[in-house]
Amino acid sequence: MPYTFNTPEDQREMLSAIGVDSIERLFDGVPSEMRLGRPLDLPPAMGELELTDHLSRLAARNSPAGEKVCFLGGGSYDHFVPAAVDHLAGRAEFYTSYTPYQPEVSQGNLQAMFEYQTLITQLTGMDVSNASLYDGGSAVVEAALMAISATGRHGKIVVLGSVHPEYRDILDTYLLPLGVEVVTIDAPQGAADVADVAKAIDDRTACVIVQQPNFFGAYEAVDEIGRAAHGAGALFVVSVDPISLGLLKRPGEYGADIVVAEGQSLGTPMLYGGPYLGIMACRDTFVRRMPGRIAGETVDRQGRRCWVLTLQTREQHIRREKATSNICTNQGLFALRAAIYLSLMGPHGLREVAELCLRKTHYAAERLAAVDGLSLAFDRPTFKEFVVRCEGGNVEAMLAAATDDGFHAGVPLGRWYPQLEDCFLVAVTEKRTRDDIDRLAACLKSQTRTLATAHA
Amino acid sequence: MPYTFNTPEDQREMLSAIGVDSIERLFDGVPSEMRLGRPLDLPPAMGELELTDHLSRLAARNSPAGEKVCFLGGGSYDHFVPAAVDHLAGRAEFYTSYTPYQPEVSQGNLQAMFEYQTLITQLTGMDVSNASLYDGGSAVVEAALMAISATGRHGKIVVLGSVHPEYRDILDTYLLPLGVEVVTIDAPQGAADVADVAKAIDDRTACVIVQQPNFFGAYEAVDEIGRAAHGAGALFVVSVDPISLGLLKRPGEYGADIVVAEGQSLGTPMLYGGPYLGIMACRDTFVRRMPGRIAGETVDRQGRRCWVLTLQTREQHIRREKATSNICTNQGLFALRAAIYLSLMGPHGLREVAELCLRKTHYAAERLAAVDGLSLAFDRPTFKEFVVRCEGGNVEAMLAAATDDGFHAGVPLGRWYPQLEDCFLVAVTEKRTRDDIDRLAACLKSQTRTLATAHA
Amino acid sequence: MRNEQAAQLIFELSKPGRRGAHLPANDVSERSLAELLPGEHAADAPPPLPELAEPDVVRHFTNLSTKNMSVDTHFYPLGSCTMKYNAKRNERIAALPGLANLHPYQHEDTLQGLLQLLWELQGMLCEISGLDAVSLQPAAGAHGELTALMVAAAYFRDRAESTGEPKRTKVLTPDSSHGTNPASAAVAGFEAVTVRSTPQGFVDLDDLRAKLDRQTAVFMITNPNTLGLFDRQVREIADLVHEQGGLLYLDGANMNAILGIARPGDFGADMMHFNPHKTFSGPHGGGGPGAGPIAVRAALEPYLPSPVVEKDGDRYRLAFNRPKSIGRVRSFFGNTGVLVRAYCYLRTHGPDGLRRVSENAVLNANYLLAKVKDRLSVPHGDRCMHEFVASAAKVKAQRGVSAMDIAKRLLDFGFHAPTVYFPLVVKEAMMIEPTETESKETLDAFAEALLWILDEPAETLHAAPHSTPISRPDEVRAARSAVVKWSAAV
Amino acid sequence: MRNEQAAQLIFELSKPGRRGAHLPANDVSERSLAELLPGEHAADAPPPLPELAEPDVVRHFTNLSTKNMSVDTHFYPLGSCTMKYNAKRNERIAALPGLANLHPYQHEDTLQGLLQLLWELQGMLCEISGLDAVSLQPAAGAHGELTALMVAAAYFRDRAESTGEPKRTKVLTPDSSHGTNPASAAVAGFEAVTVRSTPQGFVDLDDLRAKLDRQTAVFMITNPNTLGLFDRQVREIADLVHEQGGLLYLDGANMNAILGIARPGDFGADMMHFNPHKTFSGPHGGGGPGAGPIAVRAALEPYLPSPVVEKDGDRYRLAFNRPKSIGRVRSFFGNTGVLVRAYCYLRTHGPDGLRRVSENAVLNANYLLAKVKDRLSVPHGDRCMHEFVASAAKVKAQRGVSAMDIAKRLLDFGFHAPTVYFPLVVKEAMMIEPTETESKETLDAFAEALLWILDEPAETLHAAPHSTPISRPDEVRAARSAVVKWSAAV
Ligand SMILES: Cc1ncc(COP(=O)(O)O)c(C=O)c1O
Ligand SMILES: Cc1ncc(COP(=O)(O)O)c(C=O)c1O
Repeated sequence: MPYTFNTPEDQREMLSAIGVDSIERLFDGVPSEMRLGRPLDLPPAMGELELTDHLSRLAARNSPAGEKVCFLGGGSYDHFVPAAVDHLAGRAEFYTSYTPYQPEVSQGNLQAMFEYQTLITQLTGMDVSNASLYDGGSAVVEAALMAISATGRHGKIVVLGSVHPEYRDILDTYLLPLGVEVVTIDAPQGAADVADVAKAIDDRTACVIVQQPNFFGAYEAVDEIGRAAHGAGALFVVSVDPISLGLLKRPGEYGADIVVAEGQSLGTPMLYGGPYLGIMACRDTFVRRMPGRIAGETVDRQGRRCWVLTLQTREQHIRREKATSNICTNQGLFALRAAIYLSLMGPHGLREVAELCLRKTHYAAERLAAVDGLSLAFDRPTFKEFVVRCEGGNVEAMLAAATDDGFHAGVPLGRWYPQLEDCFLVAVTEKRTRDDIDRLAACLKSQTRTLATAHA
Repeated sequence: MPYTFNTPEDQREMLSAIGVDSIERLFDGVPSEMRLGRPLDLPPAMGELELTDHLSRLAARNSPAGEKVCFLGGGSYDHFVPAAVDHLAGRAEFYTSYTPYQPEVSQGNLQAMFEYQTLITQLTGMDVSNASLYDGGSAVVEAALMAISATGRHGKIVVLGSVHPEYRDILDTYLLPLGVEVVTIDAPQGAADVADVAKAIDDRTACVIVQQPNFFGAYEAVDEIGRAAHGAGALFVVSVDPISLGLLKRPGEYGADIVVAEGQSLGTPMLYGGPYLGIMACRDTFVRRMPGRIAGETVDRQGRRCWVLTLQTREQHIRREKATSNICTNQGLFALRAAIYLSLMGPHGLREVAELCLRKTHYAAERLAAVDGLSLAFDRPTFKEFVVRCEGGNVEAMLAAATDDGFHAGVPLGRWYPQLEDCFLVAVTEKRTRDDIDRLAACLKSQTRTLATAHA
Repeated sequence: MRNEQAAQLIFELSKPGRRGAHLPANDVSERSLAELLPGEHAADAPPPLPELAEPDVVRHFTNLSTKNMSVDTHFYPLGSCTMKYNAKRNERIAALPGLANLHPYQHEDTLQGLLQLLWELQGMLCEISGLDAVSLQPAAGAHGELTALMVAAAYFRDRAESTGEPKRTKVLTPDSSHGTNPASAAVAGFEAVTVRSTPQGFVDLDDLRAKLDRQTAVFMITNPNTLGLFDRQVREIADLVHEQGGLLYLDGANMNAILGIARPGDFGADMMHFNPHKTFSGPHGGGGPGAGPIAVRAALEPYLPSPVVEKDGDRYRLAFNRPKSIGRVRSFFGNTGVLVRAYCYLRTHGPDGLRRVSENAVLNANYLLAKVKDRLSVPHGDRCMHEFVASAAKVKAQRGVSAMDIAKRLLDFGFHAPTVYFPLVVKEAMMIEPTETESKETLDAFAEALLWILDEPAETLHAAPHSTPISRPDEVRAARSAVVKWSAAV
Repeated sequence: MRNEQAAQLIFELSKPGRRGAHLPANDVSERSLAELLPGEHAADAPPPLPELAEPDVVRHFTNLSTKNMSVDTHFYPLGSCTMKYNAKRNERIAALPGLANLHPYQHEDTLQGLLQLLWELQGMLCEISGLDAVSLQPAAGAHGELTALMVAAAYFRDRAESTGEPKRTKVLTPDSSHGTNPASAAVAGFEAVTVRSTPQGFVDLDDLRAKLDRQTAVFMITNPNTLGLFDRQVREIADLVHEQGGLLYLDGANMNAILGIARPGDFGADMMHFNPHKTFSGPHGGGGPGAGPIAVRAALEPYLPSPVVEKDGDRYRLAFNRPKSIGRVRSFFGNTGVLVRAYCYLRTHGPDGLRRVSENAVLNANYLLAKVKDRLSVPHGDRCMHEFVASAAKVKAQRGVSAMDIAKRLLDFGFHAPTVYFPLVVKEAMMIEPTETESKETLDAFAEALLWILDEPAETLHAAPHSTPISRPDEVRAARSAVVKWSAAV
């Protein structure tokens, strides 16, 4: 039922003020031949009780993390979200306001944006951050577009095969129709070979895109790759896992020109993939090329410090057909969540989260590798994910069986990497306990046995 | 871990400002022989993640309504709570403030109290309401105490046996030690006989306490009982189900002097019994005898309308040893919830809730009465509850089996009414669907069969 | 930026025909209401509640909320109320369906997780109090006082049956005690007798001795007391009370000062209540809910209200069959929701954390005391426990500036006022309790504001507050006219 | 009453050693980090984030929030943004663990409830649009535009393969269009060509004819357009575009005017996006999230991004194997959380309710228009759809009072300002969209304030706002100095 106010009496009064005799007449501007002459064919209205009931039933037919122990990763993670994040981001004044077009009544949002931007620069070691993009994937393509326009090189970009395969799909979708070549450097051993990367970079190359840690959880030789990119005048774009920066070198320290990230890990639930948070930070040089909004500091007429949307001449509503980005509504609420999350965590909290992920991931890798029939696909240290090979086994069947046993055990890799058809990706966050991991190992052990027997 | 701020450096600075050299010294006032010379023997501290995990596990070992279909009543009901109630009552400014001692910075709470008071008078038809008491049960005893002091009759009160048995327990607990006789009028047919009530009232009687609808869901002859009470100079105290007032006559219309109620139905989840809301309203005459806080209207120095705590000379902090009530912290948050709930419902919404309860209750009574081996204990119309007799059956066993089948099917009555040992109380709110009821009937049917077979 | 239109009374926002809720269609038989509902009980019309659409209700209450100060927005040093931070985690946890949607009469088998929690909470409160048994039933601190006095009465009645000793009719409370203490005594049917304090703020032992006798059931002490002082005589007091066969009750409102440091049971108390909404960070909700669990010595355990939670092997159960129990003081189990948060608080802090809570609460109070004491007299010494009581009596005498004026002016600086004019034993009292969840920066800012205010012209203070949604209301008019509900203008 | 101390920057509130979070102890092996983490990748120190305790963070952000206007607190007639009420029920539902804690790669078998919801949503959007197929993937309206243009490009590429027609390089947009339209065209690799509007605010058909050719891929129309007018020529426009083999795109930002009344597919559009955060009441979150589902004709369906949700008997599944698909435009499924709320909105309203939404949105806009039009010129007529654009040009000329001045002054009266200076085709534009979730009383109060303001002295307006947390900021300085992050003072 609509939440409208107009009672029949109101309607009468309003119509008479307008000077028409029915609501129908207000639609005179819509020619009758264009009208839908029937009610929409949609299910009937529901009150709140029914709606809640209906959706609860639908929800009950899903198995969320928590109901199953979640070891899924690949860009979306079951990290812990402190209750204060939900509470504060749920404040109506944040939640039901919009883009701060009127800074005098939007200082809450603007200051939060400014704080978010600062936090992201602290986290990444970069000079500047925007106020958000859609998600980690579209942030990668925005970075590529930025690099193309900054370098004036419209010919090609180089991307490592160990970058999230969906992010690479997005690059293809956006760039191929524009005639930009997207050169992918395979990472058959779980990380790219620096020599392969260096070879692919030439003076047509706008940028080199690396993910650190990469899609398999492993580390790329970012120093050398960055040097190779810069040597050829290309920009060095790095996609990071923000949680990893509790422990890993910050991209600003190894020469990244543009840093992008999926910010979901910073205080947002998994939400079946979105809404999430596209993070983008860059060197000062590129600030006026950055897509999306930016809050800047200034003073009001009394000289009081305050914040406004700034550098707007970059934006689509100003540049129109000359724009290099079209983003308008972005992910303000999730930038806010990330700001709250990082404020709560602080340097030490974030480091502890990262350390727990690292330790548990190593423990899990050992435990799973010890299961007969399973092995680690790559002999490399990883951060919070690793790839398991299921010898001769049917990955789909094994994972389905694990689901029945109460585990979202891993992401099968065959759909993106045919050569890894017998592999799956396991992610371990700070929420997983030793017991969770031991039980997963036991479950997979019994699965490999059953499957082995079935095959025998 | 404590959420304290003082870093070691802060502590040093603060201690030096105080002029002592250790925190220990600040406790010099506590003689060492009174000190606990060891750490408390309590489980170790937990961070938020662990705590959440621990409590989630405890919660998972309970079966809430929703997981089981809830037909339990007896003073606490599975009514629908609109999401807006949680959202608004959760506003930090309501949630983390306290009693409005400083009206200039508490107008939010004070106005909400004033609105609540008004809503309660509208709901009950009484002249005035206080701002809350602990719960429906203690409200009954506060009404009795009020009646005793108002009438100056310290001898006895009369209470119907169909008043919630726990409320009657509370009356005993408070009044018997004071030497007040608590005369209970049985209601063997599901409601009291007016003649029995009238007979019990005399000029020592401070009040007659009736519940409408009563504990069995049935109606008492409130008009006659009220007249009988007044005839003997006793006050007429009525405990109501606020939801029922969407359909039933308001106690103000049939002569109640004091109305009390359990306000949980008005927007508060069941919470295993509390915190709830004690509602109390009365005739103007008694306003200065009412326990608890009251917000009153006034103006500020600029003549602007505003609200303050008023009539405080009634209160314990003023009257001290002359007080007739000791209530201090009360249930402000739940009065707020009730105010929001009633504002959302309005007259028509509340009527619809009441009507759905009534209709579904009648339907359920019919369906259950049609099950072999079950019958209705009383031949009376009821509002949202009714009593089922389980012929020759073991009520506890049947209800336990129903629990296994997914139903909180009813409240066994034997613990309070030995003569109803083979009976249980079933409540049906607007949340129950026809399907829920049909499935309950089917479940009980199969139970009575099994039990019959077992007995055979 | 406040929206005054939305902040009108909901009754003024009402318009016939608006709806904030739509209920499901009736899915059972369509019999006429007259068939289902006896005519003599049926109302002619639904109650005359206001009619609003949901967005109206939301905007109204959202705007109303912004007219409050609160812990989440402001420093709130309201003495005796322990306005500490309420962790959001506890709210999320308490809202879990497995804790929130439990019916009080569902079968114990379907409540094992909750009963375990409550059982463990009983044990933790025993350990913290140094006492032997706990009832979680009382709904607030005052209710706990009353319950404990009823327990005491039952205990004495029972004892009198065997010993034949005369009825104990009196409860003694210090003049510095909270108003609920004598009030609880009165409601429980005792004569409440006031015991004087010494000029130093402690129980006057001579006066106590004079009033203490074999008719005395209970002496109620608050320790640390409402002046924020630990009364070292408490053991001696306990001995005196016990000598007369009486019981010592401890008002536990000030437990925030001594968690893990001293236990009431160890310093002589026989009974006490906790205020979990204070000490254990239950949100205050604009005036409740609270809870008032009481702890008692073993000898009093049989008299506690029923039910209590017991453990039976692996199973937790509610014990009802307790023949000496006073019965019930409220319906159902108690303010479970508040107890769940208390449990969360205790598990969050652990033994070491609880001690640090008290250490820092006391540190913060002493620091603030040290910062203001040269300008604002603190009659009871320059050391305190978790709170202290300053007096504006001198300022009042010199410049006509009262505690109320100072309190009101503090609001302009973005601070909630301290408790004023309590305890009654201090003139122009300002009772300041910072709690441990405030930072040194906040304390510094508060002290600075307070000292600044003391230098402001008296007129500025008389006219304060200046920047709040309203200025000082006319309380006399409110009490005289007693307009306690809205009425449609005629 | 705002607490300015707590509202300092979090960096200024930081103090070394404070903690807002405590993680569990490591429960696996205690090997040295050096063993687990290659030295060349390890940071020397954690990132230099601020250090705060949880109560500090809570007080900070709570106070910050009170510096915003929002739909829940204020009337927010921001044209083109459809700032309607966001029902709280949808928030509670979307937070259900069974909807919120789903991983994008969990197995379809564990997602049947959600996939059903998404499949039904696809169908409902088809029905509302009058089109044949839907992609839920785009993350916002602008993203939907871009995606649709990529779909169009793929469609034309594909067709060119068989027909050999030359490449279509142009996308036409009216000068009144939202900036995202030409920007999307540019990002998709098209040349964006602007088509003039007539003085009446409609597409200038002559200009359109002149610019439309066989190189034109798409004409992007907003209808009702940004002036709040329904362009009756839309069928004719569609025909013209189709004659040239082009496609007509509908910017669906203004769907709130025509739900259940007219369908884009029926009046000639081939593709469109929805803004569920506008039309279907997704909360705007201070600048997102949104979603931008697109609907297209059957011929375009093969090119939609993958995956889409399909139904297979009783089972719902994600279809990835769609060889002609343009691929992905974002990671994972899309902004599912926003889509869940859109589904809730549609199920809440039903066919009749949706129509009533548009009826009342249009009624409210026309009522407001009628109330102000005699004083504030509304250049495009005295009837509108869900919004209208007033012009302060005359006031500006006469008294030097700009749309900006009026907008700022409205803030003082507790109203958010309309959208100003858009669309570009109206001088001193004030674009006012009340939405249907506002009451007549609110509209009356707003109109009254607006008219009052027009009579105020110009200086009052130039200096406005007067009562907001800050006065007008120096935007030039912001852009020039470009201080876009906090740095420690040196
Ligand atoms: C010292 C003291 N005792 C008792 C109480 C009463 O506690 P409650 O308000 O929880 O009933 C209070 C509360 O204000 C108090 O400060
Ligand atoms: C007319 C119009 N088109 C397109 C858009 C872009 O939509 P979004 O902000 O969701 O990307 C907007 C939003 O402001 C709009 O008003």
